[in-house]
Amino acid sequence: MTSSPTVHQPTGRKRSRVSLLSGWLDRLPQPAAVALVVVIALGLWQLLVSFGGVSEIILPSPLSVGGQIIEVVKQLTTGGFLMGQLWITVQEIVLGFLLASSVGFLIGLWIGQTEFGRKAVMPLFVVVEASPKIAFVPVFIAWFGFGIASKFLMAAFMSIFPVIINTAAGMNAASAEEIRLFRSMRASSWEIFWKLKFPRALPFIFAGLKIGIVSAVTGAVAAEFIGGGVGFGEQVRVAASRIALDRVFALILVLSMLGLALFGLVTLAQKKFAFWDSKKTT
Amino acid sequence: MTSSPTVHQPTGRKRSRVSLLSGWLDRLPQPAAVALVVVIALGLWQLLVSFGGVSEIILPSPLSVGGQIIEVVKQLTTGGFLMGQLWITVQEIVLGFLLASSVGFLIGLWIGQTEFGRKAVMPLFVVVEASPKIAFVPVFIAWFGFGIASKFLMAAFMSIFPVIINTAAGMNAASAEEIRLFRSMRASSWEIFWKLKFPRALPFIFAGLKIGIVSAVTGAVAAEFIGGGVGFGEQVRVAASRIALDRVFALILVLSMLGLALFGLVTLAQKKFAFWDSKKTT
Amino acid sequence: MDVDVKTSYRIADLTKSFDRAGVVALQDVTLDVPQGSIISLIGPSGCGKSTLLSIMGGLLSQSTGTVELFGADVEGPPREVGIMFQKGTLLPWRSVIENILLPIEIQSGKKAARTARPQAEALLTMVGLSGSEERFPDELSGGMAQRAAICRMLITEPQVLLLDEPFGALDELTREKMDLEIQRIAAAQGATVIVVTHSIPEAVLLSDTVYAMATHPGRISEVIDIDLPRPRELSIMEDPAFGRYTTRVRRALDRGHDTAA
Amino acid sequence: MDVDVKTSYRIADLTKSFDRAGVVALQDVTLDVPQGSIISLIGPSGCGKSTLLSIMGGLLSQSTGTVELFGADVEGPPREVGIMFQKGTLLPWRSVIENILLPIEIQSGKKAARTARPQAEALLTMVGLSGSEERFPDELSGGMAQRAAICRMLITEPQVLLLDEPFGALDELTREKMDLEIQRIAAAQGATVIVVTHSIPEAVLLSDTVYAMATHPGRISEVIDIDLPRPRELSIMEDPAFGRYTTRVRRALDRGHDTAA
Amino acid sequence: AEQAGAEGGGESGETPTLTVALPTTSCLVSIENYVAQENGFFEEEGVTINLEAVNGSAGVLQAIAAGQADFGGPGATPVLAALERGEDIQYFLNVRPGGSFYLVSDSDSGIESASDLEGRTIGVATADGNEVSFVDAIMSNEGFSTDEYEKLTVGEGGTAVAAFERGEIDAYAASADGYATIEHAGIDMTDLTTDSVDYMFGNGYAAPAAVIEDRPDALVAYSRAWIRAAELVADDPQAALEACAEYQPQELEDEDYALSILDLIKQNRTPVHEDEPFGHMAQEDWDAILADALEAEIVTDESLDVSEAFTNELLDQINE
Ligand SMILES: Nc1ncnc2c1ncn2[C@@H]1O[C@H](COP(=O)(O)OP(=O)(O)OP(=O)(O)O)[C@@H](O)[C@H]1O
Ligand SMILES: Nc1ncnc2c1ncn2[C@@H]1O[C@H](COP(=O)(O)OP(=O)(O)OP(=O)(O)O)[C@@H](O)[C@H]1O
Ligand SMILES: Cc1ncc(C[n+]2csc(CCO)c2C)c(N)n1
Ligand SMILES: [Mg+2]
Ligand SMILES: [Mg+2]
Repeated sequence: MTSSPTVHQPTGRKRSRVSLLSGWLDRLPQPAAVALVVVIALGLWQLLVSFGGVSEIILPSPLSVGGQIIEVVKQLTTGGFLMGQLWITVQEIVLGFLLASSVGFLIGLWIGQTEFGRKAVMPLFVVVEASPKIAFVPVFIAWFGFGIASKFLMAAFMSIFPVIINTAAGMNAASAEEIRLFRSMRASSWEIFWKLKFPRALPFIFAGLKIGIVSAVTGAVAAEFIGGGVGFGEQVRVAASRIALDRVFALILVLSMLGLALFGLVTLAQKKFAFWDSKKTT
Repeated sequence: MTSSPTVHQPTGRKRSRVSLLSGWLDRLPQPAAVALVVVIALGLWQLLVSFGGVSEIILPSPLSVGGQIIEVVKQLTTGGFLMGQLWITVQEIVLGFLLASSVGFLIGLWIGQTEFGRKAVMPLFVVVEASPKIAFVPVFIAWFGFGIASKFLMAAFMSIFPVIINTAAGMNAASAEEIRLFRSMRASSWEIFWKLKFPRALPFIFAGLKIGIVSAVTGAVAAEFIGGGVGFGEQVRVAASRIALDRVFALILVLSMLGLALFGLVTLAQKKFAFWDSKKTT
Repeated sequence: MDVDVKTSYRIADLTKSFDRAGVVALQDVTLDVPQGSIISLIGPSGCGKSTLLSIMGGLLSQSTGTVELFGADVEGPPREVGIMFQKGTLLPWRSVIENILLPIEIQSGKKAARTARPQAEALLTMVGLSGSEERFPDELSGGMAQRAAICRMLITEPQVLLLDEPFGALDELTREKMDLEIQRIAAAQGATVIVVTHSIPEAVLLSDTVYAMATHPGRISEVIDIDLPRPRELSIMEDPAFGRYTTRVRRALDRGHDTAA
Repeated sequence: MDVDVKTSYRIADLTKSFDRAGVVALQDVTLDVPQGSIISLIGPSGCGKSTLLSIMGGLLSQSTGTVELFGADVEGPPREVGIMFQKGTLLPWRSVIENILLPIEIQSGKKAARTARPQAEALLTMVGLSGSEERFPDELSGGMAQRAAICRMLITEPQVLLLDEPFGALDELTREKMDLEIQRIAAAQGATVIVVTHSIPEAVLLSDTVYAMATHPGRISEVIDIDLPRPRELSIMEDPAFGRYTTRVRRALDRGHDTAA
Repeated sequence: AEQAGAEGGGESGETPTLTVALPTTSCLVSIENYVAQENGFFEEEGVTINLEAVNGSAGVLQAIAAGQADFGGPGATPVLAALERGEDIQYFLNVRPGGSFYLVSDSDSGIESASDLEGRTIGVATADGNEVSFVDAIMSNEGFSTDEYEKLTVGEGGTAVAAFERGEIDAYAASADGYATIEHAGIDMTDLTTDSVDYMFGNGYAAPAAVIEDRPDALVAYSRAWIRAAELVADDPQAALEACAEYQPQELEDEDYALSILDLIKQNRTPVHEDEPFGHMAQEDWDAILADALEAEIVTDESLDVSEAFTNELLDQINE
C-alpha cells in the first residue's frame, strides 16, 4: 500500500567494487539468488568432507545425502510409515507454535505493559527459560502421556520465550506523541493497546514469531528425541544411533524445508498485517 | 536522560478493581514483587506435588529441592569439583554468547541491509536453524574435540538465530524521514548504518541478545548433555540418570540464576546504550 | 469556589516546572475562559503554550495551582475536550478516512465509525481533501496531513477545542478559510476554542481575547480583548480597528521577547 | 547545452507523478535559479513544493525532464546543497548540540565536529537557543526543535540552501529575525537560497523572485520578480512597493487555488 | 499412582490391559516385545499390552511413577536409585542375564585384552551408572586402580565414533546396539569383555510392588509371551525382523546390521546361572550391583535392602 518512488543512490565517490558486486547480487531474482547460495554451501560442504579430515560417518558428503534425500522423498511420496511420522511431527509443531504464540503473546503483554510484569514475572520466565527444558520432558510425559500432547506442549515450551521477549519489547514501540494522542481521545488502556501499541509492536512480534516457529520445529524434534516414541524426530534419532549420517542429514533437511515453509508463512502474514512497515526507501 | 513528567491516569469511569490491584502490584518495590511471584510459584509447585499425583522422582517438592540447593551452594562455596564444573560451563556460555552475538549481528546486518541477504542468505539460516542442532554435536566434536571449544561453539550455534532475526528486523526501524535526512547530508551507507540504523535497531537487537544469552545457557548445557565430558550440564545429566530429581532441580536452578544474572547484564547494557528508548510515559 | 456556568476553563496560579531539565515552563498563570468564547495564546517560541494546552487537556499535571473545567478539577482528558497537537501524528496503517474516524471508533465503536463516514467525508471536503479518503499518510503533503488531523479533531464535535498551531503548515488562503470554519463551528455548537498561534492576524481574526505570553519564565504578559462584531468575515481585516488590534498584539509580543530569546 | 556559471539550478520540463497514488505532483516545471539569488516557492498545500525541493536535493528522481546544478545533472544529494525539511527530525539519542554537529561529523569525522563546536554554539545563540546545548530533543518545544534543525542545516555553510517551510513553527518576531539572518548568510557566502513558505510577507522580504505555484496538477503559475534593494531591513515592509508586491503574490495565490482545493 | 491399564484390569471376564514402558525406542533392542505383539502372543497368553518407548531407564521409572505405564524395562541400578527414593519398584523378570555391555577396542590399535589398557583412555557413553561400574569392574579385576587409566565421556553413536577417529579413546564401553553400530560404521572392533562382569545383568522388567501383588497373572502372561517371542527370534531371526517393519522400518534397511544386533541380544539372553529358571536373579548379583552403585554414589543408603528390589516369585508360573 505504501508507494515506493524510485530514488537516487547516494553518489559522490565512485562506487566501489564491493558495492557493484553487492548491487548485482541484490538484483538477482530470488530463485537464482537461492540457487547461488545453495551451490556455494554445497561446494563448501564438499570441500569440508574432502579436505576437512572428517570421515563420512561424521559428516556425510552432499552426494550421499542427495541420494538419501531421494530415498526419503520416495518413502514420503509413497505414503505409509514415514509420511505418518512426518504428519505427527507437523501436528506437534503447528499445535506447539499456536500455543506458544498465543500464550507467549499474552505473557509478553503482561511483561511489557505492567511494572509488575517487568520486575517480577519476567525474571521468573528467564529462570524457566534458562533451564535445560528437556529436563522437563519426563514431567510432561507424566502429565500428558506418551501421545502428541506431551510433545506439542514441549514444542510450545521451547518456542515461547522469543515471543514473550519480543512482544514485551514491542510494547515500547509506540511514540510518546502517539500515546498522548490516544490519551487525548480518552482511549481506554485496551484501545491504546489494540489500536496503537499492538500495530506498532507488530515488527517486534513478527520477529519473535519467526524465531518461535523455527524453535517449534526443533522443540518438537527434541521432545521426540528425549520423550521417545514416534514422529519424524524419532526417525532422525534412530538414523543417528545407527550412524547413518547421510540418512540423518536427509531427514533433517526435510524437517528444515518444513521449517522454512512455516517461516515463509509467518513472513507472508507479516507482509499482510504490517504492510505499512514494509521496506523503507533506502 | 529523558524527562518523564508526572502525568494523569486516564479517568472517566471509576477505576475497576482489576486496575486497582494491578496498580498496587506495579508499585511494589522489585524485591517485594519478586518475592511475591516466588512465593506464589513455590505454592503452586507444592500444590502440584501434593495434589497433582506426581511422584517425587518426576517432580520433587520445593522443600527437598531447597535442601539440595543448600547442598549445592555449600559444594560450590567450598570450591573444588562442582565449582570447577560451573566455571567450565560459564566459560562456554560467555564465549558462546559473545561469538553468537557478534557473528549473529553481522549476519543480521547482511540480511537486513541487502536484498540478497533477505532473499537468499536468510533461507539458508532458517534451514540450518530448523534442524535439530544437537545432531551436529558429533561433527563439532570431530572437529573441535571434547574440550570446551566444541561446547561453546554449540552454545553459539544455538543462540545465534534470535540475534540474526532481530538485528535484521531492526534494520527496518529507522523512519523514511530519518533516512532522507541522512541521505541529504550525503552520509555513506556506513554512516547511515552506524549513526542512524544501528541506534534505531537497538531495541530490536537487545531483544535478540536477551533471547540469545538465555539460549546460550541452554545451548552450553545441551552440548554437555550430548557431547559428554565435563561441565555443569553434565552434572545435571548425572543427577538425572540417578533419578535424583531434587538434585537435578537444584542444579538447574543454579544454572538458571546464572542465566538470570547474565540476562540482567544485557538489560543493564540496554539501559545504558538505548537510554532514549526507555519507558515512554503511558 | 462557586461554579460559574458561563465559565469553561478557570485556571488559577498555575505553575509548571520540568525538574529534570531545570525549566520553569509556566509561572503563575491565571486565566478564565467564558463558555462559547474563542481565545488565543500567542507568544515567543518556548514560552509554554503547548505545555499550557497539555495541562488544560489533562495530559500533563501542573506543578502547583488549579485547573478547572466546568467547575470540576481536570484530572485527565475531559470528555468535552478535543485536542489538536502541534505534531499531527497520523497512524501510518490507517487510511486518511480511518484516521479521521479513529476518535469515533475509540469512543463509540466500529459501527458508529461506519455510520459517521459521511460526516468525515464532509469534513474532508471542507478542508479540501475530498478524494484522498483512501490514501495513506505517507502519501500526503505536510499541509494535507495537518488538515486530516484537523478533521480528526472536529469529527467528535467537542464542546471545547484546544488547538496547538493548527494551521501552521497551511498557505494563507486555506488558513483563512479554516479560521472562518472554526468560527462558524464554534458559533453553531456554542463551543469554546483555545488556539495557540503564531499569526497575529489569525489571533485577532479569531479571538474574543488574545493572551500574549512572555518567556523566561513562561507567563501571561498581556490580555487583549478583541471587540469586533461576529460573525467576522475576511473583509474585517481591512477595518482600521483590526489594524489597531494587530499593532497592539504585536507590541505585546515585542515586550514579551526577552533579550535571551 | 552551454554551462552558464551564473546559474545554480536549471530545471527544464520537469514532471513527477506518483504512480501508485495516481497523482501528478508536478507538471512541466521549468526554472532557472541564478547563483547567489534567493527565490521562494509559494502555493496551496499539496501543490508539489516539497516534492520539487526533494527532487532538487537529489532525494527523489523526476519522472521526466532535467535538473541540473552548476551544469551537472543532479543524481543524488549534491555536495553543495544543504536541505532543511518540513519535519525537523532530530535524533532522540543526541543532545541538541550533537544533533547540530551531525552533518560535520558525517562529512568530516568526529574530530572536525569537536572543532566546529564553537560555530554550533554561535548558531544556537543566533537562533536564541544558547543554554540548550545539552538538552535532548524531547525536552524542546516545537519551535525550538525547528530552530535546532535550522542550525544543523547552516553548520556546513552550504552554497545552496533548500528550505522547506523553515520557520513555520516560529512566532512572527523570531521569524523575521531569522529571515534577515538568512539574507545575511546568503550575501556573506554568496549562497543561493530556495525557500518554500506560506508567508507572503516572508516571500517578498526574502526573495529576488517568487514562484507562485498552482495545484491539480502542481505547476508554476506565476513568476514575480521582487525589485527591492538589498540588504533589506524590516523597515522595508512599510515601503508601499512592498505592499504592492504582497498584493501581487496574494493575487497569484488566489488564482492558483483551484475550486477543488 | 493410578494405573494406566486399570480400566480393563480389575473386572473379570475381560482381558487385562497393561502398558509397558520400554527403555529404548529401538525396535531391535526390544525385539521380543514387537515379535510377541505382531504374532498375537500376548493375547494368546491372556493379556493386552500397549508398547510405549521412552529414552532410558529414568524415563521408564518416571513413566511408571506417573501412572502412564504399569511396568517397564529399567536397568538394575536405576531401580536401586528409585528404591532409595521411596518408589517400591521390583524386578520380576531378568531378560538379559548375560549382561548388555561390551568393552571394545579398535582392532587396528593392537589392544587385544583389557590388560592392555593400562594408562589408556576408555570411552563411556555417559559418566553415570552402569558403564562406569562396568569398566571399573573389568579393570580392577585386571589389577588396575582407577587412577591407572582414564575414562572419558563421549556419548553414543556418532560422538563415540568421532572419539575413536580423533584417537581420544582406546576402548569404549558399549551396549549391544552401540557395538553393532560402531562396527557397522566400518571400525573393526575387538571384544575385551571379561567374565568378571558376569554379575552385571542388563535391563529386565520391573513393576511396582502393588502391581505384582494385584495383577501377577497379567505380568506372567506378558512374560510368557515375551519368552515365546525370544525363542522365535532365536530360531528364525530373519522372520523376527518382520515385526519391526511397522514400528521402526528404518532399522531394517540394512539386514546385516539388524541381524548382528539380534545376534548380540541373543548372547545377552544367555543365562549365567545355568540351573535357574529363565528370568532368575541372584541375591549376590544384586549385592554386587548395589556395591557398585554405592561406590559410584548413585545410591548412598548403605542399608538398602536389595531383596526389596526384585522378586523371583513369578518365575515358576512364567516358566511352567
Ligand atoms: N518534556 C519536557 N521536558 C523538559 N522541558 C520541557 C518539556 N517539554 C517542554 N519543555 C520546556 O518547556 C518550555 C515550554 O515548552 P512549550 O513546548 O510549552 O513551548 P511553546 O510555547 O509551545 O513553544 P513553541 O511555540 O516553540 O511550540 C520550553 O523551554 C521547553 O524546552
Ligand atoms: N510518497 C508519495 N506518494 C504519493 N503521493 C505523494 C507522495 N508524496 C507526495 N505526494 C502527493 O504529491 C502532491 C504534492 O505533495 P507535496 O508534499 O510536494 O506538497 P506541498 O506543496 O509540499 O504541500 P504542503 O504545503 O502541504 O507541504 C500531493 O498531492 C501529495 O499527496
Ligand atoms: C530390555 C532391554 N532394553 C534395552 C537394553 C539396552 N539398553 C537400551 S537403553 C539402555 C540404558 C538404559 O538404562 C540399555 C542398557 C537392554 N539391554 N535390554
Ligand atoms: Mg508548542
Ligand atoms: Mg510540503
